[in-house]
Amino acid sequence: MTRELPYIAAINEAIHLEMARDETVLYYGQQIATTENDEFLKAFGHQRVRVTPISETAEIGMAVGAALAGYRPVVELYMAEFMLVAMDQVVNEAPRMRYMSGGQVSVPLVLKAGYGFTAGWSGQHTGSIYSMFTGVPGLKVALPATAADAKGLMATAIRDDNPVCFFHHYLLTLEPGEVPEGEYLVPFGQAAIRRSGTDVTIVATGWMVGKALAVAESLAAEGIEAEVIDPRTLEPLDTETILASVAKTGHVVLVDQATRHGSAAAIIAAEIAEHGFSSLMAPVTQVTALDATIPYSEPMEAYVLPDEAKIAAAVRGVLGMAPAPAD
Amino acid sequence: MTRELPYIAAINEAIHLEMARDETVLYYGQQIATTENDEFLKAFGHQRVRVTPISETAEIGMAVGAALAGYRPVVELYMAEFMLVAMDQVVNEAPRMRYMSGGQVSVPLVLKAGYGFTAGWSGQHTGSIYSMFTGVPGLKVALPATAADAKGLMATAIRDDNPVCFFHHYLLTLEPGEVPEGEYLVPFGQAAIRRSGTDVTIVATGWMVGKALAVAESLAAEGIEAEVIDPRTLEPLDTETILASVAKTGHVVLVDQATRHGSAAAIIAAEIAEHGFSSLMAPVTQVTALDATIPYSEPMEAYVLPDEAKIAAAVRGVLGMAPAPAD
Amino acid sequence: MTEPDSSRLVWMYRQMLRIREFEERVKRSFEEHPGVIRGHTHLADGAEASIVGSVAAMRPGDQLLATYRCHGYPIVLGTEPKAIMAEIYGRADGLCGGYGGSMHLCDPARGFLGTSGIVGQGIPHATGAAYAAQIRGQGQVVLCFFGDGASKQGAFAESLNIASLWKLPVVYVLENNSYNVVTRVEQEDANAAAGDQLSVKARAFSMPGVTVDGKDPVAVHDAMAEAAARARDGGGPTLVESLVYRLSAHGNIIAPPGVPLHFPEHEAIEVFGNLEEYEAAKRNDPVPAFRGRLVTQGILGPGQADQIGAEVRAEMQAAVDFALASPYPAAEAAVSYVYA
Amino acid sequence: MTEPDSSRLVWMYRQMLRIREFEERVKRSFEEHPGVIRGHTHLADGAEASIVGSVAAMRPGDQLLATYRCHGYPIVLGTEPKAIMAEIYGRADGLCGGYGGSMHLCDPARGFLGTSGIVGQGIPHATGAAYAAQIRGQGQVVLCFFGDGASKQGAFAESLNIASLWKLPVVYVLENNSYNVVTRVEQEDANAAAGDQLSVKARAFSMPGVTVDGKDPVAVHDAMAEAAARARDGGGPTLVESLVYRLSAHGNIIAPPGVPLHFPEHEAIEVFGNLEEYEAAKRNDPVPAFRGRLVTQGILGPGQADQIGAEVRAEMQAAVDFALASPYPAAEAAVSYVYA
Ligand SMILES: Cc1ncc(C[n+]2csc(CCOP(=O)(O)OP(=O)(O)O)c2C)c(N)n1
Ligand SMILES: Cc1ncc(C[n+]2csc(CCOP(=O)(O)OP(=O)(O)O)c2C)c(N)n1
Ligand SMILES: [Mg+2]
Ligand SMILES: [Mg+2]
Repeated sequence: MTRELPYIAAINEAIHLEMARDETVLYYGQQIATTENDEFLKAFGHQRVRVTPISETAEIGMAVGAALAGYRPVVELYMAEFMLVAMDQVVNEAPRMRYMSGGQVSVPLVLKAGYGFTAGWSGQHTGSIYSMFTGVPGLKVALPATAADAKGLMATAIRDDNPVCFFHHYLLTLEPGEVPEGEYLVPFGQAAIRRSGTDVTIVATGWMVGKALAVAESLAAEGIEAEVIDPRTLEPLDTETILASVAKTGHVVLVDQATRHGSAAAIIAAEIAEHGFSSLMAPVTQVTALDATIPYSEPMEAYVLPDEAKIAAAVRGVLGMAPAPAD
Repeated sequence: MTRELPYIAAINEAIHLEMARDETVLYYGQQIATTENDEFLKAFGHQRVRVTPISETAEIGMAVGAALAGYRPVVELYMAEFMLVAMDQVVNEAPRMRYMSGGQVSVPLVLKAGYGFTAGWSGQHTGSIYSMFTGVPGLKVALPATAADAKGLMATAIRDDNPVCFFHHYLLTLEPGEVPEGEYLVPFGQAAIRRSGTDVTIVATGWMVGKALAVAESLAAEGIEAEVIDPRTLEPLDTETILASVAKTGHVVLVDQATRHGSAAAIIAAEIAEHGFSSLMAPVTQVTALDATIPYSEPMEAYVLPDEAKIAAAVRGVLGMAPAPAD
Repeated sequence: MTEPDSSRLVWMYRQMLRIREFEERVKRSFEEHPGVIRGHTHLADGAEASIVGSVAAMRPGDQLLATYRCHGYPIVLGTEPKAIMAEIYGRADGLCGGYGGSMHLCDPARGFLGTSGIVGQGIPHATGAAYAAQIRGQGQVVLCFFGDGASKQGAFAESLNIASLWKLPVVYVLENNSYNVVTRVEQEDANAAAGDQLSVKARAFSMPGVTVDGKDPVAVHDAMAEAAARARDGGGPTLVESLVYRLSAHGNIIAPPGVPLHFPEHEAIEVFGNLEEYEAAKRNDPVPAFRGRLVTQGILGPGQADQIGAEVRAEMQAAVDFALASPYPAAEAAVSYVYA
Repeated sequence: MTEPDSSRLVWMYRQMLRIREFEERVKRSFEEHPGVIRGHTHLADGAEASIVGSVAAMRPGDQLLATYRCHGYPIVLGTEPKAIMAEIYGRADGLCGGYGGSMHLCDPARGFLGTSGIVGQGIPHATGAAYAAQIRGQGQVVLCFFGDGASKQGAFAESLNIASLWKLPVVYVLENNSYNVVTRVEQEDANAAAGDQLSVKARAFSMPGVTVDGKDPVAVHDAMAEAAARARDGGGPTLVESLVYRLSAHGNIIAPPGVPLHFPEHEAIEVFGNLEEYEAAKRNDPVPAFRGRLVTQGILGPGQADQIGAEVRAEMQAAVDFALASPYPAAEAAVSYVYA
């Protein structure tokens, strides 16, 4: 049984279900449970649900310590950038502890943070910084693009015995979607084929998935069938599914809200260039944000972001088609 | 006139020369100038040369503030990982200030940090984390591989009006090299062709450059001429020189001490796969560290790192040669 | 330290009123001109006395840095409200050309070096500017503004230790409005929970710490002037806790594009259902209070006060009109100013 | 709080001697077995009384976390010196299988949850373990060890505020050895520069702070037992500043492969040319001092003391022999334990 839920509600449902299922799951962070009316507080009490000061290094570092001591903390961080003041805890503490102990300990925790809030939030609150967390052995990274995945990936993240960065997209916050009721897990490392096609592979994450699908639909009118793939997790990355698609289409466009040299697109492009080379019939083309801090003013903000026109142009480019007629 | 200097001495010479040239250049950080015998202290006094507490967020944040107020701080950070506790200052403050002010201010500062100390320093002090700093608009990243570049890139970094991460390689610290005397600047964004060749392009940074050159020499004995390119700066990245080489050789191996999904190699591979595709005759092959935290014990540490054998095997692979005879 | 004379006091009242009226117009913009303000906007209403009293203690050459809640300071420093409003509206004539917006005002020519939108991260910036001032040796002092919540960010402790150790010419102004978004200070601060003042934090840095009534511009001015004088004389930094009350919610609602933005009720009402607290704060509103005080003391005539009110309203109406008329930046301008 | 009885005092002396002898053997390894120890190794000699006094105050179920300077704690907790030495030598039989090395010892079965090699970052870990202990509700207490230098890292302030606010069962042990590598504490700490004790930092968190003579294991034990008792009873955390002196340099020299590693002279001599300071510390060496005290008090017979010395020397010789004989891990093992 599924029913429609907004993306953010789906995430909360997963946390709620996991807390009910496993009393070692904790949920804390800033601005939560400041009154007795809080749903999590009512259900799980003051010890497992706590508001914290603005102290990300302590918040995340305490999650590492609580995890070492047998709990499964979910830390509410609001925005991915707020993790930057505590970056050592995220990339140099949590993922290293198990390894350095020779497997004696494990550090199960979830860092929940939104990203990509390109809606006038200007230069410091709008980043798509997930690629700073990839290539860190011991750390996993999830990027849900739908309400169902938001629920399923969060549940999987909480049950995972490793530290997981769960990055939800701010612009999808109220996006509704069909979400399964009850226990629902989406496995890590399994990309979703959002649309199948034979002519070109478009890989996109988060907010970009919807744009890629829109472009695919419009191109279908011209007889072009694009396959749209959403990796869903960057660590582990489902290179297999992507390579299988490229083997079929021979053409690939990578869409990423991040900048070119700070993107997941570059990592995926590198995998394709090495392991999918023989099937490539055209350049591996990236559509990313321009190299600028995100500006406040709307026309400038729109200018630096990937959009449907840029994606469509890139697809036409790899397929050697004429640019779309200007309308 | 040049003479031989160790890599680290070349860096210090550059800082010394720039401080003598420009009294707005400051040099501070931990463990420096703790006695009156310090060379920098003797030359430039207690105001411009200061020891700090173990407070990287304040050290780097103060550099931003001092830069906004007209100075050019060089912050001694010792190890790149120590920047992680202050990551917001590095990637979300220093590089954003100018842009967010609409060009009213600039933030000239240099963050000097060593990396890649894979000599038994175990899991938290050995990272090659430079790719966390790429794709951050407003930030520049230098990675000197020779003593001469160490001097020339540091001088350029200090004169640059933007924040620069200057990452020196710990394993090269005592590496001697011919270093020009007096004022010597190495421009950013100009890769160095360390060895020219026609058969294959090997791109490597830092400590990996020497290994790539050694492999190139051994392959020369078999009649294979490898071109070895050292980008020297990752931001700006000299894609042109790399593409020109690939256009000539048609084959490329990217060597990186970092992990596959946290490497500069991936970024370079993506550029080649998009802009050098037509000249590629073989997969863009990466030789990176294995996906593991750096272990303490020597045999394990050696196992996860790129070495000459792995590089040679990759080159043979892209050239379609038989593996080297086991000896 | 010179006490503000009558004309200075009237000037201070005018500045308080200018901040209040400006913030009112920003807030009204959400209803009157839906969509012109994007992202997240934070208002200074309630903190006028603290801001004006602090800036009034500055001398030419002094500098300040602040947070995302930054509209008030430049208004007192002399930045054109037109330029600030245009920035908040994202226009080409904005103070920062539309690049920064409401959270990132900056006017270096007038000593306002900028802000950080990341809590606590501007504190080391101000400390570094003070280090620069110490080296320059011209008696400059730097004011560092931040909130009660920010004092729990590591950057606060790291910076105050160095400033005290190096005797840097900086005054740390902790504007304690009892809230960090929807969290009350006793819920997140060990001092507040123990019934201590937040200024005791200074003890950890062997630094003087004082708590002042942020509703009284003169009291704030005196505390700031004393701290600034000490800083100027090489006596090092001071932590000044200024007790204020934010009269608007933390900021406008946080929502994706499409959802019209507006300011909700203050958290005391909206979240904690504590109408009394909010009403009490309203009764103690520092702006009318200071007007009353100046009028009673005969420093300000009622007519003169109304006159100032009219002038300020006209000034801020002009700012809104200017901002609305200002063009948007060219889209391609987005790739400028990335590097110097 | 129960005073340690005679047998407990003798046990404490033995533990101090075990740490001293172990660290001596680690240090000698650089000369006796060049190359077997890689990277950076930090010794606890000089801090034995503080370590033993602290761990002696622990009860079953209590836990501790420490820094890269971590050899002493597990020795007292009962971890086999063989396993610790083998870890430091990078062998397969090492406590952590050769993955972590000297800086990252970990023995969760005995309550040692691990370390961080990044200054200050272990403090929130210990605070989080204390949060876990509070939830578990079995009266566990967590000990958090770190240095004087670490108290200037933001993580320290952030953690102590939360621990005090939440009344977490944790005792923060600031081992003040007056140095952070080559920097003296007065050069980097505002309290020290002002002549204050570092324990005043506790004031910023409305938390009790005490300073104890870290050369006296009984004094440390008493202070720690009192703090632990308060923590256990829900009274919250305490900051205990323990005054110790590191008798070796910060660590072995830092050099790339090829350059043989060794321990330089202590920074007081090598860097500051202050031989007197170092000699004075030697004269006040806590290990012989405690032996003398127990002998004078008739608690320990001279023969018994020599006997303990012989046993400890033999134990540590065995640890060295074991470590040398232990095989290196298989290279391919490097890709294990990356993920759970
Ligand atoms: C490091 C970080 N964490 C969280 C946030 C989100 N945030 C923005 S403002 C704010 C409240 C700050 O409260 P306070 O310091 O009291 O200042 P006030 O808004 O009350 O003026 C928070 C938590 C942030 N911007 N940066
Ligand atoms: C964040 C960070 N900065 C710098 C370092 C380098 N470092 C390692 S140990 C140390 C000194 C720490 O001094 P203290 O806290 O007094 O402990 P001690 O070594 O004296 O026991 C420093 C600066 C580090 N490991 N982490
Ligand atoms: Mg506040
Ligand atoms: Mg110390």
